[in-house]
Amino acid sequence: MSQTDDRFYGLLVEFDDAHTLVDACAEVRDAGFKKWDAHTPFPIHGMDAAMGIRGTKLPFIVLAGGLTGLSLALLMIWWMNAVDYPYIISGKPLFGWPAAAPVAFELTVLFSAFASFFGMWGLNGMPRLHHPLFSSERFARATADRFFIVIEKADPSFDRDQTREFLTTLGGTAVEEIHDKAED
Amino acid sequence: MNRVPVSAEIDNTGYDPGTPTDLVLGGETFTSITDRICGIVEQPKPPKAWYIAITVTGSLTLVLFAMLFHLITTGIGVWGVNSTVGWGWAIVNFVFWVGIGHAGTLISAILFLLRQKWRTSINRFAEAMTIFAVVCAGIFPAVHVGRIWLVHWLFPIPNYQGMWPNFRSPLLWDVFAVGTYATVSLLFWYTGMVPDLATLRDRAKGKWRKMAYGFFAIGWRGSHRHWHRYEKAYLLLAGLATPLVLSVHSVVSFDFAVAQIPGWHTTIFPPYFVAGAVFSGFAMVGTLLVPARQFFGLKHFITKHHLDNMNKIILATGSMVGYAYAMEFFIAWYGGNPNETFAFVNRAFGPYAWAYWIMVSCNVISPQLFWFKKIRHSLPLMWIIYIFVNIGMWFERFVITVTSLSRDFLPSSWAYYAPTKIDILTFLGSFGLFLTLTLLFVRFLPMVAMAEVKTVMPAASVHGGPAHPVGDYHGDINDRHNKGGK
Amino acid sequence: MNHHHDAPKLSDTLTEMGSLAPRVMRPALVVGVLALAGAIFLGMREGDHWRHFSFSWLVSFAYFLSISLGALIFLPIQYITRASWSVVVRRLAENMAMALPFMIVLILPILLNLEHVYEWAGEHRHHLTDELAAHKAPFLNSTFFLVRWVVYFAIWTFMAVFFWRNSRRQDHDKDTAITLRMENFSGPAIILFALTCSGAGMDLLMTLDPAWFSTMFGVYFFAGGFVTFHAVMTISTMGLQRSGRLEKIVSMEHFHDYGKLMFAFTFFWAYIAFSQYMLYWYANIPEETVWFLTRQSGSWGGLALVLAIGAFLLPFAGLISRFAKRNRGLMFFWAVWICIMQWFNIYWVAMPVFSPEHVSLSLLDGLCFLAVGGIWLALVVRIAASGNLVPVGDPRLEESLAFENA
Amino acid sequence: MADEHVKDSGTPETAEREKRDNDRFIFPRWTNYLGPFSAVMAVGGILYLAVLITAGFHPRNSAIGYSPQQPVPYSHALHVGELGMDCRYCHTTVEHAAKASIPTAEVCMNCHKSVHTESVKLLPVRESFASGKTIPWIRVHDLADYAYFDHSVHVNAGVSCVSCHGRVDRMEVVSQQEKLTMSWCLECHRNPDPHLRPREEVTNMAWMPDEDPAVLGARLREAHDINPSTDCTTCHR
Repeated sequence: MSQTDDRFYGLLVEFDDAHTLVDACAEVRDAGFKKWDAHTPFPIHGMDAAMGIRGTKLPFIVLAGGLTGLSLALLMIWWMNAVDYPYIISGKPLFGWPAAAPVAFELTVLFSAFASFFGMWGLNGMPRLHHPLFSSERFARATADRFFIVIEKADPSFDRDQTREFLTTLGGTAVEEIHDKAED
Repeated sequence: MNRVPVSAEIDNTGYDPGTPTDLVLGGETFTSITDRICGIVEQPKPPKAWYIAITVTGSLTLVLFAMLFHLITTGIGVWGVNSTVGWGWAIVNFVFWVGIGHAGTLISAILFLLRQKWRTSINRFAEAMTIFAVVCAGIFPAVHVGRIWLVHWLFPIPNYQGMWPNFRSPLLWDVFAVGTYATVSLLFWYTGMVPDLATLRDRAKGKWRKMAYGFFAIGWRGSHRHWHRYEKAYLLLAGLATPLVLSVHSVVSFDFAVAQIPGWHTTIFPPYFVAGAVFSGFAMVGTLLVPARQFFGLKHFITKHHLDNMNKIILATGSMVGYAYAMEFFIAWYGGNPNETFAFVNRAFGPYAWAYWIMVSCNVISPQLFWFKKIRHSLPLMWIIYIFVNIGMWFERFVITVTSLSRDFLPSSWAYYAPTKIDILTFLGSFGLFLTLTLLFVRFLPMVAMAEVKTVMPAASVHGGPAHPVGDYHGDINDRHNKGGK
Repeated sequence: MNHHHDAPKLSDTLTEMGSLAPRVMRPALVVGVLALAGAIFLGMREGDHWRHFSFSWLVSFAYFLSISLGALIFLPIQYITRASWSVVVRRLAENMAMALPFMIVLILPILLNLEHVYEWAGEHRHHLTDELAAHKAPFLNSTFFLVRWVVYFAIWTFMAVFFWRNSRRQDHDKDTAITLRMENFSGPAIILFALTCSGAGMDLLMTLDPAWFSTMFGVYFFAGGFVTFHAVMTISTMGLQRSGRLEKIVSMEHFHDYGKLMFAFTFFWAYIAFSQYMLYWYANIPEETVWFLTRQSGSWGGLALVLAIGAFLLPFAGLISRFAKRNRGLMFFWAVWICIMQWFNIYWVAMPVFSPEHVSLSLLDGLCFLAVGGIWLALVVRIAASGNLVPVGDPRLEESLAFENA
Repeated sequence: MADEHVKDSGTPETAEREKRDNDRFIFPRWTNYLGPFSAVMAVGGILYLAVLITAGFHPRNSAIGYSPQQPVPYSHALHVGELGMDCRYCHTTVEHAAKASIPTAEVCMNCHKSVHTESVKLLPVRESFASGKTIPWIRVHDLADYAYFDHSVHVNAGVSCVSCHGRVDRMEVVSQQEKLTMSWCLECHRNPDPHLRPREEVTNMAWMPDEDPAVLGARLREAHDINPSTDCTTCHR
């Protein structure tokens, strides 16, 4: 056991329905754990409250992305068509807002979408191809039809035996110790 | 694989107000859904029909490539375009395919924002179709420029001419609109697919499959802290895709409507094009989805209720298109501009009257049959109407593009446009590409959004969660107004 | 642990107008009638064949008509999409739509003075050549105009009464078949609405300048009205809650949806307005641009700028966040703001025909607003007072009460 | 579930393969660096490409300096710079036609009949003179086919050869000195003043005005009624 101890990640508890999971999450939250997570095949309504997850700053990242796109677009159109390469075509002003609006809009959306996409995966710490949880055979069903709670060893209130004891009271179907089997 | 047999058609179109309609039938569970959808992708060998189909569509794709090669090496003289009708099938096909591409985003984004839960069964398929349609659409304007090796001039990158693209040209707006649309649709599609790719990864047999799905699943493990941001991002992407989808076909309509050509220059074009795009897109989704659900046994997820809803949307958007046709005609007369009046009379009774009446009967009359429940619920009949709408919407773009150009202000330059064999084969070839991509998609990727379908099943609803959160949950401060009374 | 969200119950609050009705109706009616008297007095003094009066009246009439039309289309949309969130507030829209049959009285000042409001009905032509006038005469003549308005009002009356009466009947018998019947009628209702609403918008406002035309104008009129309607819903719901009605049962979740709809249709209105403007700006054909030229020169141009910023940019930015949509103060502010801006939108469309040189905001405009608005409000309140404020028999009411934005 | 099936098929190899198939595939830990790594590569790559394209496609880098080896090592520096020949001696049509003709071998032979008659370098010239076949000169200043350019109108308006071709009188081998892009043409068409000189000084490579060239140019433009057009059809006919 001892040589695998540094590979010990935490404790996993499995549930076979969403209701029990949500209840259990509320209990883990109230027990004061910090480094823990729930794993589910689909997002469950009400889990944010049950886990005590606060809002995300993603909307602000997206807003920043959108404003960047908008100002870049307007600057680009103005500089390219009115400053660096001014040319009168079909009597239009060198920079007319009605003609600039479509491209400015598209780039606003494009940059916002990039911000949203990369921002979300970035905040989620992804891509992350390796994770100790993937070492569990049982955990393979977290993306299909089973529900899990994981409490990490790194949590300050984690105690291998007591926490295990606590987890067995949550109404799960199995508790498992997670050991990272991956190569470095 | 112990696959649950798919029972005969279950009719869930009956409706009792106050009781939500079941969106997943046949007693499917989380497990059986996963098995069934993944099972399609996990079969070691696809059925024979798939091989036959991809042989046909693959050959058509080769025809497309051959035609494009011929076009690029010879010049656009191989097309039927002439000095009066400078925009022929290439533009028609472009608008047609871009239009098809609108259904996916509508289903994923707008129906998502409108909380239409039935979208979950069909959104993945429709989104995939969007991307493939946009790929097909992108080909035509690119080769239409004639000297395709200079196509980078469309983009604002430095070049040896020391000049920049003209941002006052709607054709350049197209580049940005279609480019943004393709990119955002791809991001949206991929984001939605990551959890399902993870499911495939966790079930995969064989190292290569495990690695491939594992790579594209980027380490998704269903963490709820991730779901939390994921759902926010999905909502934001939907919020962005909604005005985007409006803008794309609006910008395409600007290509025509900013011009002074009679029949093109009318202000209703933007919303009318968008409605037409959704109309044609839904018809194309239906054209492929009805056989696919039959063939792959998806009747429990894509139920009659789903098809019924789609048909209603087709009816609604078809009516909007009809409204626009009527409004154009009325204003053409009301405006009192003889050129404008002539353009519309010419459409209906001129040399292209045949195309016009195909358009009207397919687009305005055929969807009106969906007023009848019987037709909305009959698989063969709805499929026939989808085909009619596909045809009609192609002809709509043909009528708009060609009739207006072939007879504009100067009678001395009037001409009759007809496509060449190359035109026809290129268009057929684009269908080959579209269907080939679709076939590859159903073979290798989950065609129903499993994670999303699971959320609309009764077993997934944990009513409201803990009503009054405790702990460190930071509730919505504004809710106090409601809780605290006056 | 209890997972079930404690959905508010109807018994938590008042759901009838009760004593509030006279408290609102009387002042509204008094203000309306006094303003009407004042407007008539001022209109008479102008000595311009009631021209100024009619234009001012037209602006406010079109404005309140667009709100009631917004309410009218709101109903079939809710039924056809089987929406549940809106059930608890749907009766408010039903009442606003039900004002339509009575509004035929409010259009009389215009119909009676056609030849001084619409140049195609009079003798002096500013915009039309003789040739164009002759060309358009089959459509633009007083008789056909009157016939059209009779048809519009007949259809609106039929629709409003249908939805209102059936919904009321359901209060008592709780018959779900009624919901199905209304759902079945909703499809045709939307078609009828599309034709009559765009026809009415074009007749009322576009033909003021009979030479100008836009295929989009009907949509433009509808879009503006629909934004205002949602703002009015927000304001009236808040007003009712302030008086102790609809408390708790209309929750922040419903306001959030109002906010989303105001935001969405603010954007939609701007999209339509932009497209219409841009296409004419770009093609630069004199017969089309002249309409915008008047409206973007001098002080009308200033008002156009105010609209671009005030009716689009500010509410767009102000309502984009979830925070704003769930903040009552902000929601109230933006709802009122949108109502003001959309009135100016119609003013900007109609009034330049009367005063092409400059914005001629006058006391008469204000009095006509108060007159039409006061009478309209009294009407709506009178209608609302005759029954429950909530469709208590609706099969989806439970769902609506428990509604949460996911 | 499929993975709970117990297969009784015999051989150890099959059993082992099945076990391998059923085991989860675990990416090694280092793969977690793929994300940040590709992010850095993507950002770096985009910046690199941006710099590369901007610099590489810039006309200053892509067009200027083009100096192909000619079949005859004719030196402008010698003929024009040292011997003082006028441009128009060889490029005879420059004042009258769109093209500033390339001299035939006969023009060369006017002198080279008697000067350097045996030079190996001049062999192609003598061959051309004898056979009548043109010397295959390689064009240095090559505008796109869709751009119409007329030498005569420019020269007669007082635009010097130097303005477009640089100090040819100092070139051993002729090289392109200016960008010759559309925007470059437009620069002068929009504001020709600094590039105008008295007509008689057009072929004078070394000419310098006594005053501010813009002031002089403005006067000349006024005097000769020079109004360069910037309409598309001026060049794209």
